[in-house]
Amino acid sequence: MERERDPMFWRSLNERYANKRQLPLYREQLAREFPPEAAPHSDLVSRRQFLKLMGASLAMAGLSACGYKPQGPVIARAKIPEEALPGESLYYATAVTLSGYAKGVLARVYEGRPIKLEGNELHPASLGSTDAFTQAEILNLYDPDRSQNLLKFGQIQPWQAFTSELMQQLAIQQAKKGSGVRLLTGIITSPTLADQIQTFLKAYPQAKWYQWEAVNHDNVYEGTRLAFGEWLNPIYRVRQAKVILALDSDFLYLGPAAVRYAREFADGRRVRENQREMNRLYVAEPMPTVTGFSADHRLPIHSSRIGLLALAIAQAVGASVQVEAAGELTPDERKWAEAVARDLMAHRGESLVIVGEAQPPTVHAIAHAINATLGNLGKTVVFTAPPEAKPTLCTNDIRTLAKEIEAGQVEVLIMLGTNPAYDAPADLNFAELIPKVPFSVHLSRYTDETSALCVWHVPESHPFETWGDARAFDGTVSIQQPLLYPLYANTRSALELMATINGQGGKQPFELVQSYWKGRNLVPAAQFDAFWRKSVHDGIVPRTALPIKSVALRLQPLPPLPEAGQGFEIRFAPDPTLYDGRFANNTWLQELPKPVSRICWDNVAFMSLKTAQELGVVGTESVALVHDSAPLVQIRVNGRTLVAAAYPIPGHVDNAITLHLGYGRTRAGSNGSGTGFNAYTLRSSDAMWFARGVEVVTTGQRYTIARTEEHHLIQHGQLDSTHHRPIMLVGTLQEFKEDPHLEKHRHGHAKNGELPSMYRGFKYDRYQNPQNYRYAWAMVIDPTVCIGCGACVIACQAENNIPVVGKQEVVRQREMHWLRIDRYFKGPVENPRTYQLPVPCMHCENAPCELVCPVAATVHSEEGLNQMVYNRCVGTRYCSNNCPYKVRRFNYYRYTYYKQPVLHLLQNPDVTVRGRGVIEKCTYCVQRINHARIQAKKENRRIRDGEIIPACQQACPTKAIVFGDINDPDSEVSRLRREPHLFAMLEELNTKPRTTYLARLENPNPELSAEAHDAASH
Amino acid sequence: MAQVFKRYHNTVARATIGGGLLALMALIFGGSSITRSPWWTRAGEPPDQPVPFSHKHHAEELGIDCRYCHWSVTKSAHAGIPPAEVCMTCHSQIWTNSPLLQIVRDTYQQDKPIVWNKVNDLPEFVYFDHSIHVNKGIGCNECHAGIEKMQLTAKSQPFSMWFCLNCHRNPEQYIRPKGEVFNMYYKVPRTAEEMRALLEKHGIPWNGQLPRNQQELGALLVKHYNIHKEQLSDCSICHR
Amino acid sequence: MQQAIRAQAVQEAPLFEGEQTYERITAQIGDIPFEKHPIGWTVAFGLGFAGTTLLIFAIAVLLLIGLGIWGINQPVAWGFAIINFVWWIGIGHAGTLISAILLLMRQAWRMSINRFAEAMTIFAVMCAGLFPLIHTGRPWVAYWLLPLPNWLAMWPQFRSPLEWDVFAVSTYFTVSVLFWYMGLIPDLAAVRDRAKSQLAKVINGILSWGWRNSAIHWMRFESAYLLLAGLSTPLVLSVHSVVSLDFAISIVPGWHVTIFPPYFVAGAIYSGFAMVLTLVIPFRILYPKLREYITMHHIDMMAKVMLATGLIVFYGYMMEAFFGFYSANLFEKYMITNRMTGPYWPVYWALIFCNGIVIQALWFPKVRHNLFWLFIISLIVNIGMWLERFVIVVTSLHRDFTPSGWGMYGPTFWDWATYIGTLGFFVMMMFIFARFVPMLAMAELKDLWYRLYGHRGGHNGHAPAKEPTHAPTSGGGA
Amino acid sequence: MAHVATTTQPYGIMAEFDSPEALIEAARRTRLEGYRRFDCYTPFPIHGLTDAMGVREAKVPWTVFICGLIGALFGFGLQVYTSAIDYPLNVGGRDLISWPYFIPITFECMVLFAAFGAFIGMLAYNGLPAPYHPVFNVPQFARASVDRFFLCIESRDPKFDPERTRAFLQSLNPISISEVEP
Repeated sequence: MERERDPMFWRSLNERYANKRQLPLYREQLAREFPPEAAPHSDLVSRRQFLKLMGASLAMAGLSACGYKPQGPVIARAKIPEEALPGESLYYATAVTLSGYAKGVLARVYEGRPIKLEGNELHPASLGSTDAFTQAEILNLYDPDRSQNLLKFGQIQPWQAFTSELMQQLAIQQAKKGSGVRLLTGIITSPTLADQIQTFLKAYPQAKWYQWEAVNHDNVYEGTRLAFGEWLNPIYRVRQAKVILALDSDFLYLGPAAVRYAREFADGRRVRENQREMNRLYVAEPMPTVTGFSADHRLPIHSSRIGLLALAIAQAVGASVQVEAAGELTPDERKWAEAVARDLMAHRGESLVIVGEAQPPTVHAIAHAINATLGNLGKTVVFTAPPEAKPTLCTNDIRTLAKEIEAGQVEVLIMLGTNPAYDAPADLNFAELIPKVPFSVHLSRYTDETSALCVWHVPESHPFETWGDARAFDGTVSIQQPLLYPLYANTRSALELMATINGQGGKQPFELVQSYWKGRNLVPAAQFDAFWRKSVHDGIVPRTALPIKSVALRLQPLPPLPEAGQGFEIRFAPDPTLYDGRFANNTWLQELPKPVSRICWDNVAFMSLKTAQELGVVGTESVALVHDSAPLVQIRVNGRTLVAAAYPIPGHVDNAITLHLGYGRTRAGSNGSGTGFNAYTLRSSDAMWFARGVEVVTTGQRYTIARTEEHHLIQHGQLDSTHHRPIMLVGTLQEFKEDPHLEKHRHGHAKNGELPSMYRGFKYDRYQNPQNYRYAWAMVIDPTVCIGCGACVIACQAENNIPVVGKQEVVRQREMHWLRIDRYFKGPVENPRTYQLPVPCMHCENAPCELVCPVAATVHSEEGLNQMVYNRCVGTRYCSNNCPYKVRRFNYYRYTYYKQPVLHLLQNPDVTVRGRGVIEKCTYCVQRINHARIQAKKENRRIRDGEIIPACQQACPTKAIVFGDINDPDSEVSRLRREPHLFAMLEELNTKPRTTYLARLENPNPELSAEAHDAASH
Repeated sequence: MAQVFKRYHNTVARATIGGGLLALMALIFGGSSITRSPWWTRAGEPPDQPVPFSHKHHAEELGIDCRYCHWSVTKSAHAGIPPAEVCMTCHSQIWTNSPLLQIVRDTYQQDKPIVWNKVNDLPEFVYFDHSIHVNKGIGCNECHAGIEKMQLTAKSQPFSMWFCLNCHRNPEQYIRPKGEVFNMYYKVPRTAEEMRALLEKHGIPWNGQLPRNQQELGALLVKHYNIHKEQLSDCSICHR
Repeated sequence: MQQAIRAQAVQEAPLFEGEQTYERITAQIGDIPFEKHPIGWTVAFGLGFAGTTLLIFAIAVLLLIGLGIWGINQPVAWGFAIINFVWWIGIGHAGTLISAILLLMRQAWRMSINRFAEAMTIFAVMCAGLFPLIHTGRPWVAYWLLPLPNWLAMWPQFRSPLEWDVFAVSTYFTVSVLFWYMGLIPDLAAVRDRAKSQLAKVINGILSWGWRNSAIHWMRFESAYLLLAGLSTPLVLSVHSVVSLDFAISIVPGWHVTIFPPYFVAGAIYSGFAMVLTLVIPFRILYPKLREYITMHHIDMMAKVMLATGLIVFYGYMMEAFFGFYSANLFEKYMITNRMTGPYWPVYWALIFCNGIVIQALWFPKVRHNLFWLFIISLIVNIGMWLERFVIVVTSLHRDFTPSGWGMYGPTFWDWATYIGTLGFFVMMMFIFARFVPMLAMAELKDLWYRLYGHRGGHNGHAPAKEPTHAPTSGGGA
Repeated sequence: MAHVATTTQPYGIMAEFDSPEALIEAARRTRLEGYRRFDCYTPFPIHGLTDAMGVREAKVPWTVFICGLIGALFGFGLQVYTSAIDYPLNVGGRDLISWPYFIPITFECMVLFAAFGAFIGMLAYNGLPAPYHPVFNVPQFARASVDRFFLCIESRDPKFDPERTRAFLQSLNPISISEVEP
C-alpha cells in the first residue's frame, strides 16, 4: 500500500518490523469507535459513571489478589530480524519542535511504540535535558482526540476527492500566477519544508507565504534591527555571565533555548565547599515567573515601565541612547536601577542584559546598547542570522493576510498547522474572515477552531510518525525520524501535503528529506550514506549551526518608549504549561501545577493582594481565598471584555493584572475545551503583550479553581509560608563563605548528627566491603539551582504510568504526582523571596510509613529503598497519614481506566499500572535500578556511578537532582552528601531520609540586600 | 414438667458440636489444599493452541536446543515466542505441505502474527527476567520441569509467590553450573568423581573440600556467581 | 458488704420498685418476649430497619465505585470511617464496664442493667468493626490482615497498630458475646420452663444447653463468670488503649500523645454510659415493667459515673492543650493553636462545650433525677464524643508537618449515609434483642433480691423486716 | 408410684423446698446422713449451698489459667516466627524482634484463649449440652428455674434405698417428695 515506506531506510529494520507486528494489534483496537471522554473522573458519582464503573470494578482485574486468571493470548511475530530482542527497548534520536524550533530527544521505543522521551546530550538545545513541554509531547502522539479523517465541511471524504479538488483549484490559480493563493504556516525552520514551499512559490510567483505564531519574537528582530541594522538572532552565553539582568524575560523557562540557558545559569550557581562563587540574577517583571522566582533580586514593575528602567540603567552605565520617554521611575526603582548598573559595570564583559519578547523593540535596542557598552557583545551575547527559513514579523503577516481576505484577494488559503481562528489578534476578527475564503485548507492534528471554519480539514501526522527536519535556536539541524508506524491511516505531514501540492504526491517524506540533504552537498556524495546515518543516529546534522556574526552597535533613531502612565495595566503571557494553547488537550500539562501559581486546569487573572483588595475581589482579612473558590471579575480592554477568575499572588506589581494565553478553547478536544478563560479575546494586534487603560469590575460570582498548594498564606505584611519550620535551609553566599555549615540557620537541623533511637536499626554501610558489596541508593537535590520548571514532574508521570485525575479530583486534593515541587514565600507580600523544593519520596531509613502498614505492603530493601508493593496494599492509607512529607498518593478511584485503548500504547511496561484502592509513591525509578542491576550482574560487574538515572534527574534542565550509591564513596551523590551545607528535611524526626538537600543559597547584592537578607534568614 | 427432648437428643447435641468442629477444620484444610492443587493453579493443563506444537518431538526426539527457538532467553526478560520465520527454517524443507503447518506457512507468507495461548502467565505486577536466571545457573527445567516430555505444552509449576520465594530464599538447592542450564537431563553428581568432573568441565574453582551434595555445590556456585541471597527476597526484586 | 448494700438501699432510691417475689421477677421479665409489643417497638424497629437499608446501599456503592465517594483526600486520608469506628467502639465499652468491672467492684446496682448494656456492647462493636473493614481501599483482600498461612508466603505486619486492632476488636467482640451468652443460659432455661408454645420451648431448650439449675453447675458457672469478668476488665482497658495507639504510635502532631490510652478509655466509658442512658430512658417508657428494676437509683449512679469519667476526659483536653504549649515543639504548638483558632475552630469549641461545660450540670441531683434533662445531656455527650474523634482525626491530619501538603476535609453524602446507616443498624439490633431475649438478668436479680431482703422478706420498697438468715459470701453473684 | 419404682430403678428421689435456708439445711443433713451422690437445684446461685453439700473443686480456674498461658505463648510465638524467622523484613529500620510492638497481640491472644477456656470448660465439666435429663420428668421441677428449691438423692448412691431415702427426705419436711423416673 501507499503507506509502505522503503524498508531500506528505517534506521533499524526491527523497528519497522516491530511496527508491522504492532499494526494489526492497535489498528484492530482503534477500529472500534470510542467517544472522547470528559476529563477523567470529573463527575464520578453521577449515575452514568456509576453504572460504567459498576462494570469496571466488577471486572476488577488490576492487582486483584487471588486466583489464576484464564491465560490471555500471546502474539508471535511473523518475522524478526537478527538484532531484535523481544522485551528490550531501543532508543532513537529525533527532535520535538515548539513553534518551529527543535529540541533534540532520544525516544525510548518498546516493541514498536515510543513510551518515553529523554534529552539528547548532543543537541545544543537539550544538552541531555528536556522541559515539561517536550516530556509531554509523547502524550500528544497518543491523544485519542487527534483528528483521524479528511473532512470537507465536517464530512469524511476520501483522499482522492481532496487532491482532485485541490488540483483543479491550483490549476485555476496557475493561470493567475497564483495571485489568489495564500499560504499560512507557523514559524518554519525546517529546511526541507521551506524548500518545498519555495518550489511552490516559484510555480506560483504571486502567491504569498505568511507565518503566524501567537507567541512570536517580532520585537526581538525589530530590536536587533534598531540596534544593528539587521534582523539577528541573539544567543546568550549565560554560563559566562557573572551578573545577569532579565527585563520582563522568562529566559530560563520559555523560548527555544530555555533548557540550555537554564543549564548554563545553574552551572554558574552550583556552590560547593571548594566552589564558592555564584552568578547573580536581577529580574524586573510585573508577574512572578520561573525566572523571577530564581532571582537574587526581583523588582515588580509594570511591563510598560520596564523601558524607563532600562533607560535609567543605560544612562547609569554610560550607554549613549537617545529616546523620548514619558514618566518617571519611583525612588525605589531608581535606587534599584543604579545598584544594578553599578553591579553590571563591575562585571564588564561578564555581565548580561536580557529583554523579553514582550518588550517593544526600543527596549531591546537599549539593552543591546547596554551590552555593547559593557563589552558583552561576542562574550556573553552573540548573534547569528535568524535560523528561520523566512524570517518575518508574524504580527504584520497576519495583519496583511487579514486585510487581503477582507479585500477578497484570497481565493485559496492553505494553512499548515496554525490556529488563527483561535489565537489571532482579536481586532482582526480572523474567525469571521476565514469563511470568506472560497477554498480553504487546514492541516492540523485536531479539528480545532480553525478547521471548523475551513472547507477542508486535513489530519496531520505527529512528527513521530513521519520524517522531517528542523533547526534549533542556533540553527543546528535535526533529522526527525519516525518512531512508530502511523496510528491512523489518513494522516499527512506538512511535507507530504506540500509535496502533493507541488505534484510530487507519490514521494515519501523520507525521500523528500533525504534528497534535500543530498542536494546540500555537505559531504562528498560518496560519504553521504555514512553522513546521513550518523546524522540520523546522533539526532543532529554536523556543521549546520549558523555562524556567529560579528556585529557592531549602529543605533537607529529609536521610537519612543510606551507612555508609562499610572493607569491599570494588563499583561499577556504565554501560559506556563499550555504555551499558546496548543497543549490545551494535553492532560499532563493541564494537571501540572503551574510553576509559579500551583494552579492546574485553569488560567486566572493574577494581581497583587493590594490590587485585589482595592478592586474588592478579596476582603481585607488575611486569608485571601475561601478554600478553592476565586471571585470572578470582568476585564474591559478598549471595548473588549472578558470574565475571568481573579487570583492574588505575592510579588505581582500593583494596579496590573496578568492573563495567560492558551485557555478558553472551544475545540481543543475533550480535555482542553472549556477550561479557563480565553485571553486572546482581549489581545489586539497593536497591543500584543500589554495594554493600559484596563477596567476591572467584580461580578459577585465565584469560580472553583484547582490548586495543589493551599493559598491560606496570602496575608499582609511579612509572609512565611513555612510557618518557621525547618523545612529548608536558606542562606546567602556571604554566610556560606563565613560558615559553610550555615549553623545559624539550622533550626533543628542537627548537622549530620546521629539522633538517639531505641532501636539498633539497620546499618546499610555494613555492605561496603568489596566481598559482599551492596548498593545504598540515595538522592541529593540542590534547590539553589532548581528553577521549579516542572519538567521532572512530567518526566516522572511519563515514566511511572501516573494517572491524571482531572480538575474535580485536584480540587479534592487527590492529585497523583509522585514528585511535587513545594513553593514557599518569605518576606513582604509585595515582593517576597520565594523558595522551591522538589519533594519526592524521602526513602527514610526509619520510615514511619512502613511501621504502620498492617500487611507489610511497604518495607525496606537491602539497598535501602522504601519499597511500595501495590499488589500487597490493602489501602488503609495509614502510611500516608504517618508520612511527615506527605509524598504518598492513593488511588481513590480506578484512575487508570482508559476508555481509549490507544492510551494503553503509552504505558511503560516496566511499571505496574496501579488499580483502585492502593497507595503509590516515588520508587526512585526502581525499574531502572533493577534493569541496571541485572545488566551489571550478567556482566559480573558493579553498577557504574551515573548508570542509573531516574526520570526526574534525566529531565532536569539544571541537573539539580543527583541519584546514586552512597556506599561508593567516590560516587557523585556521596560527594554531595559530604557537602557542609547538606540538610535533611525535618531532620529532627530522625527518619534518616535518603533524599537530602543542599542549602538554598542566594547571592544578594549588599547594596540592595537589606530586605532580601532579612527575608532569607528565618 | 414434661421433657422437651428425648434421651437420644443428648447424643445428637454432642454429635452436632463435634461434627461442627470437624467440618470447620475440613473447610480450612480443604480450602488451602484446593488452592494449591493443579485444578486451581491449572498446572499441567495444556491450553488449546492454533498449532499442535510438541516440545517432546522437537526438544527430546530431535534434540533441538532451547535457544534455537527461544534465543532471546539469555539476553532479555522474555524468552520469546519464536516467529514463523524460525519454524520455516526447517519446515520449508520438511513437512512442507503438512496441513498441521498450514497456519505457520500462511503467517509467514502473509506476514501476520500467530496468536498462541499463553501457557505460563504471571500476574501483571510480577516482573520475571529470564536472562538473569539462566545467566546465574537456574536450569530451564527448574520452572519448566519436564518440558522436553510434553506432547502438548502445559505449565508444570503453579508459579505462586510461594514457589518463587522457595528458590529465592535458598538458591543453593536449585542452582547448577551455568553450562548445564539448557541441559534437560542434568543430574546432581552423586560421586566425588562426577562432582570433580562437573566442576572442572565448567571451570569452577573449589578450594579444599570438594562439595559432596547439591547443598554444598549450591553454596559454592552461589558464591562463585556472586549471588546476593538476602537481596533475593526483597519485594522490589519482582514487584515494581 | 451486705450492710453497705443495705445502707445504700436505705439512703438512696431503692434498687427495686415495689414488692417483688422470685415468681414476680421471672414473670415480669421472662414473659416480655411472649407478650404483645408496644407500637413504639414497631416504629423504632422500622426506623432502624430503614437505616440498615441505607447502610447496605451506601456500602454497595462504596464497593462498586471506590473510596473516592467519601470526602477523604491527601492529607486527610482518614475521615468519617475512623471517627465512627472509634466512636462506636467507645460506646461499646460501657457494657463491659458495667458487667465486668462493676461486678468485680461488687456494685449491686449493675445487676439490673448489665444484660442490656452487654447487648448494647455487642451491637456497638458490630457497627465499629464494620468501618475499618470498608474503609480499606480493597476490602476484598482485607483478610490479609489475618495470620493465615497462604501461598503468598506473606504474613501480617505485627508492628502496625491496625494489626493490633484486628486482634483487640475481634477478641473483644468474642469475649463480650461469650460473657453475654453465658449469663443468658440460666435465664433462657427459665424462659424454656415457662414457655407455652412447643417451638419456644425447643428453641430456648437448645440455646440453654439443657441447663437444669444444679447447684454444682451454678458453682462452676459462677467461677467461670467471675473469671470472664476478670478477663474482660483488662481487656476492655486494652481495647481502647489499642485503639488510641492507632493514633499514638504515629508521629502526627496531635496523635503522638502519651496520655491517649487512659484518656481514650475514660472517654469510651463516658460515651458508653451516655449511650446506655440514651437507650434506657426510652425503654423504661416503652416497657413500664422495667421501672421496677431499673430505678432512679440506677439512673442516678450512671449519671454519676458519666460525670466522673467526663471530668477525666475534660482533664485530658486541658492536658493536650498544656502539652501543646509546654512542649516548646513548634509542630505541637501549631497543632493546638490550629485546633482552637484554625479553620475547624467551631468543632473544637463545640466539643469543649459538650464534654466540658454541659456535664457540669450533673453535679446537681435535681438534674440527675430529671429523666428529660438527663436524656438531653446524654445525647449531647454522645455528640460531643463524636466531635472529639473528629477533632483528633481531622484537625491533626489536615495541617501536619509540611505546609505544602496541607488541605481541608469535608464529608460527602455517602459519609453521612454510612454513619446514619450504622445508627439504624444499632437501633434495629437493640429492638430485636428486646423482642426475643430477657432484657434483664433474672437469676441475678433474684439473687440480689435474696441478698438484700432475704427470702421473701416482706417490704414495700424499703428495708426488709427481718435479716436474711445468713450473710452472702460476696456481692455480685460471686 | 412405688410399684413403678420397684420394677425399674428410678434416677433418684427429689424433695422440693420453698426457701434457700431450708434447702441449705436439708443439704447439710443429707450429707451428714452419709449420702454422697445427691444434687440441689435452685433458681439462682445460693452461697454456702455447695459448702453444705461438701462439694469443692477448682477445675475451671485452672483450665482458664492453662488456656491463658497457651494463648500468650501462641500470640508471642506467632509474631516472632512470622516477622523474624519465616519472612524477616526490614520494617522502618526496627529490629526483627521488636518485642515492645508484640505485647498487645500477645495479651489479646491470652485473653481470647482464656475466655474460651472459661466458657467451654464450664459447659464441659457440667456435662452440657444435655437437653434431656431425668430430673425434668418431675412435674414441679419446672419451678426450679423460678422460685422452688430441690434436692435430689440419686439412686447411684450406694446408700440409696427407695424406702429409707424417701423416709429420710420426709424427715427434712419438704413441700413435696417425688420419685425421678430414669
